Amino acid sequence: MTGEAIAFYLLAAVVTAFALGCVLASNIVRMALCLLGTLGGVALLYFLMAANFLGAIQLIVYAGGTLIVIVFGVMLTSRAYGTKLRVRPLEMIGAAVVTLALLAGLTAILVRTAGPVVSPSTPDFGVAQIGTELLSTYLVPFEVISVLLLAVMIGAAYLVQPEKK
Amino acid sequence: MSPQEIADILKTQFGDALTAVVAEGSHPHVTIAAERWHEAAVFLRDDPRLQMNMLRCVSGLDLHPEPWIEVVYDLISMQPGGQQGLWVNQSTIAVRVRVPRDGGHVASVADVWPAADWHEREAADLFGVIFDGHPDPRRILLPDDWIGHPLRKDYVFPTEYDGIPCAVTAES
Amino acid sequence: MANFTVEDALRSRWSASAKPRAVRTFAVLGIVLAVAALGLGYLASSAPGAGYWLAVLGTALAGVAAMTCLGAAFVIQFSRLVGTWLFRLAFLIFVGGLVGIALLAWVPALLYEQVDAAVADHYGAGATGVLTVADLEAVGWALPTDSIEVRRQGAVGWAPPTDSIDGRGKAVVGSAHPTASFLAYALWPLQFRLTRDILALVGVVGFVSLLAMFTIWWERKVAGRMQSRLGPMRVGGWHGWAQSMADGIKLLQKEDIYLEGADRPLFKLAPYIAFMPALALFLALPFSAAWICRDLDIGLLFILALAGIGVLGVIVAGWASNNKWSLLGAMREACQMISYEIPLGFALLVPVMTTGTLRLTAIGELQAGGFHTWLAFQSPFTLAAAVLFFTATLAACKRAPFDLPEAESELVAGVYTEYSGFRWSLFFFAEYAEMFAVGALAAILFFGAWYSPLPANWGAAWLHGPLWQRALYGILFNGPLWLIFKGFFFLFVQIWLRWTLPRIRLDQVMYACVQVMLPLSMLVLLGATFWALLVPHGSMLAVVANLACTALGVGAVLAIIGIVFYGYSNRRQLVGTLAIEHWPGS
Amino acid sequence: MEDKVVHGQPDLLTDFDRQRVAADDLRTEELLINMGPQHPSTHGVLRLMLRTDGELVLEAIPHIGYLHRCAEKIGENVTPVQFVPYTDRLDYLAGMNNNHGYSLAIEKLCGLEVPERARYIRVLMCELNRIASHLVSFGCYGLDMGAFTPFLYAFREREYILDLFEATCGQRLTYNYLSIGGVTQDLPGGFADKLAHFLDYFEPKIDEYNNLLSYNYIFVKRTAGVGVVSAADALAYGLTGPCLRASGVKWDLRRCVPYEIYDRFEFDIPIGIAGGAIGVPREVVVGDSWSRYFVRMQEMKQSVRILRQALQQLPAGEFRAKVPAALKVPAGEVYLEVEGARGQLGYLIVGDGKKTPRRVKIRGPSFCNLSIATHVCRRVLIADVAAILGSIDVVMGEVDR
Repeated sequence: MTGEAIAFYLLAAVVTAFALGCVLASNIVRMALCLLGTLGGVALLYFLMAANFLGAIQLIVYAGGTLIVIVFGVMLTSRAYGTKLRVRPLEMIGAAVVTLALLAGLTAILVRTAGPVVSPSTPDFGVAQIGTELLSTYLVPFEVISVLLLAVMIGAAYLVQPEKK
Repeated sequence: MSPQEIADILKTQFGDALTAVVAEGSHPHVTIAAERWHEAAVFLRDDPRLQMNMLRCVSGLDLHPEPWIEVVYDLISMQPGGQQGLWVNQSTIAVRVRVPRDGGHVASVADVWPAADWHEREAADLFGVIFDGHPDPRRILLPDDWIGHPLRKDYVFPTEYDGIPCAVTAES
Repeated sequence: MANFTVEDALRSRWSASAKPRAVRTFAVLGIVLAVAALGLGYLASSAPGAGYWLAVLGTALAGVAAMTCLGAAFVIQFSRLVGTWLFRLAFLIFVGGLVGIALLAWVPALLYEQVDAAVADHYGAGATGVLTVADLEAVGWALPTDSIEVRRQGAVGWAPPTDSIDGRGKAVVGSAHPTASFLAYALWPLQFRLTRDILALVGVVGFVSLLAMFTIWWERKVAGRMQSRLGPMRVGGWHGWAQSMADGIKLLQKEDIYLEGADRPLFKLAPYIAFMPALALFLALPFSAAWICRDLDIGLLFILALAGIGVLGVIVAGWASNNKWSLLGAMREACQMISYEIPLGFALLVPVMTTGTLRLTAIGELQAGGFHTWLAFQSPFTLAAAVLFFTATLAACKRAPFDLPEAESELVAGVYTEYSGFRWSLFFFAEYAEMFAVGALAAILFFGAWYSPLPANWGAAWLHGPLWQRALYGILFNGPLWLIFKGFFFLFVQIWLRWTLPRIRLDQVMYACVQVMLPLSMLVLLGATFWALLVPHGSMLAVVANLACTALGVGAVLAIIGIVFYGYSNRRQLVGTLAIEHWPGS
Repeated sequence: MEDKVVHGQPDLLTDFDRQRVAADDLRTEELLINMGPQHPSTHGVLRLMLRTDGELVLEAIPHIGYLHRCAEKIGENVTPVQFVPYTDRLDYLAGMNNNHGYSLAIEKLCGLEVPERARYIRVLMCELNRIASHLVSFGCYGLDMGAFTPFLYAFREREYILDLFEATCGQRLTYNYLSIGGVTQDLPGGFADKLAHFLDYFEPKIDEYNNLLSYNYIFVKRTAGVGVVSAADALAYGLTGPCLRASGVKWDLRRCVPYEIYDRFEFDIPIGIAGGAIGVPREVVVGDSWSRYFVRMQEMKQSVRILRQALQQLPAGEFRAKVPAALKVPAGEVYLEVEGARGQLGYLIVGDGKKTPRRVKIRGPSFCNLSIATHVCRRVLIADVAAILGSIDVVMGEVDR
């Protein structure tokens, strides 16, 4: 077992533990913190796979950005904090069904795919290549996402503007 | 305007309600019956001749052993129009309202001069005068659970407060 | 008790009889234990089998105990003397640490080169392998006085080489020396990357700790001077240099308080969430081209990401404290951070776009050619980006005038209200580490990184010379000292602003960000884009802009020097004599 | 809408608020926060209950009395001479002014004549103490706004004034110097030179501090237009001193109802001026926090003027009138106000021929000035509460007495 494998399994265990904590915690701020653990762990996994850019972006966008917005929102909506969230049995069954289906699907894909899925990333595959790819091969999805983000921004601006009498 | 003139104006307006006038000395004042005090306060503030626009001070005054407590209102009329833009002291007068020591009621003038709000609370706190119609009749300086009104002359100092012993040797 | 003095108070701790009694007790105990140790030692020399080991163990234990007791007796008897000497010793260690940062940090680099050279020697250039101690012993040891080529220009750090070793000359093989075998044992671990990483981590942690301690003391001194007082003067003797250490010890001893009703796990965790990213971002922060823990190709993004996570610790701290002031502070922190990350990012994009890379070492090395090649002076837009970046980092570091999360006159102490002791100090370690980090980042991105204002190629000849020449090169032209100096300069500016400016109100902070800095940074980014597109390198306009911006920079530096000089030479007049000549004399 | 009477806050906030009320699902809960009695910017032991909506203060209710020391009750139980040291502890930043008011009231009641030199010494001390008090106010206001350094500068200058006081009467905070019938002892030798030296040094410093803090962009933005008190409100709430003058009412007892010898000096009464005038930033509104603060800065200059003149006119002679050892408070009453550092300090003294007065009522200017806090701290941000309180400049010793 190489050091990399050990690190992977350790990280995987940590990520899983945090994910479980996120689902099972009853306090909403702790959920958010567990989410931080999960997202950070995934970022570390990316770093482990030498996908530095992806790791850093994961940290910036999810751990540093989205999560703070979530925590901010939680703190703003005072009704939510302090209250305990409980899962009802019916919800639990539904969640279990969906989760099991997802697990089955993922396992099926894993079993069917033989051998390593990704070739080891070449050391010179860096930010520049990602940029080039985004603006050449994947230009259309890139622009579509830009339009979507623009729409979101306009929507946000519309929502916060004061009502006119 | 001299205190005597003010007293005259008040006399014509309120007649017998003006029970005493001291127009000379270092603290000229008039005494007004408690039941007409609020009316008089509005008059003092709004009458174009008087325009008592500032309530400087409200003091309680215990007349022990007489059975009275007086509430002293010090009023001043300040108007613009002096040299170099200075405001001028038009007139100064003190108004006294005499109430019984026990359960004396005075109409609150906090709606006439907002400054009276805290002053009246203080007088109520320290003298036990009840101000009717006060917007916020809580104690102001003393704790809410304090017993008695310390500035009364017959006030007995407590030996303890909330379990804290008070070693009082004053009141000789 | 008419003449009761502080001395008396100190002395009275040891009542007249307690001290000699303690000394006597410890001394007698120590002598008895020492005799016992001797006896046991004698036993050990003769006893066979298991008894031997018991006697040896007994000897060791009794010896240690005897030494402790005798030592205690000595310390108590000569407590004053010992205290003085301990202070002197601590001062020496302190100065040694500073000197070590400045100079001794070169030694590991030289050692690495030595080991790498030995590896190359043994296995041939370009090959890799593991040497045994015996191999190293055979290589011998000598200071590399010449002919070691560095991997990269200016590589004088303790970083592990990231690419293969090639083109390396041989180390001069010295004659076999009795110490060679010891050295070989010491050098042997250095050929593994793990060892070097651990050493680097120790270096980073040590640097951050020393940095925070030094900066806190420095800030107090600067604040004192700005306020016409002296600042810390007592602890340690010389200008209260040990104040931070004393504070640290005090903080460690303090009770770890948490409120009834606080979310205890989160409350305990929050300082670490705040501190760890601040520490971790030093992993990607280059102190020079080679003096870097991990030279990431996305170094800039990595630092930005970690700076963003640290905020979460502060927010969680405010939330978990179960204090409304803390909660308000946390909310302020959250909205301030989210808002200011955007202009910060835009300002960062300008140097990234100009250089075309996110690798901090690469950005730094582009600015080797002297003052006028620094990125900030390339065009008006880069200069504006530098100013925007610095302003945004003030907000990101919660420094005045953006110190709203802890606004002591409004929110008591903001998010830190309920913290005490060590956890509280962790927040400040994080804050000062981040302050230095953003200062260093500003230097790397805009102000010539680890290069001096002189063009680095002036000293190219010294790069391959003997040790002293290389050291001089590192001091004069290119080296971690320059980056540390620049980082501290920006840190000083932050301190300066803090003790000068009032605090901005929350709505004004948001206004300044959304209505002023955001459009401005977008404009700057746009301008920089068009500048890069339309103004070719070396064209008339580019040269003029470069020169004008450089002149501006030189002017600013000269102005600062001039103001400092004026203030220093007129300090009496500026303060006024009355502050000094009191009446009646006291 | 009654609440539309906004004090100092830009309309933005009220719009914001109204919209929030309209969108009920976005409405956040109100927060009840205790500001004080241990809070850095409540200047002592003032306690404010803040009802806030996030950072927006909907209501601020002061709770006072934490420093109540029964000063008035003590006044009824000790002789006037014995009570003078107690007055020091009312407004402990301007003890001389407190002594002055009480001494004047007692002298008026007892018909005592004060020697000329003593009167000048009194004016010297009162104006010096006014400067010292305003310096503290200036420094602490900077502190409230997050500027730490002016505080130290202010205390550096104040230190010298305290040195002068120490040389004069041996005390640095509670002086017991202006006593009934004059002052307790004559000025020490060399006082005039030292004071003149200080005035020469201090006067340009005021401009320096104006440049440092008063005209600082951030400071102006924080204080201008915040906590506006109209002249009518100021009069109705009984505001006096710099707070009243900042609202544009040119009223100063030293000029309008001259007491002591203030009619012999030439000085101006600074008042709040709307923004745009020379030396007043554009954002300033009459009666806002900046005006209150700036009136104090200008008053220091006027005090320096008075001090210069008083020093020039200072006559030789007795420093104290003959006061009978067993001074009896005659039957009668007096209400006398002096212009203290924070406003009009009034004493109502009722005597009935005994050694001790029947009633001593103290009208603390801070008490009245503070009572407007609830009225002003409405729909402002939490940071503005600090700005408003600091500009009102209360001393809790005087509020609670």
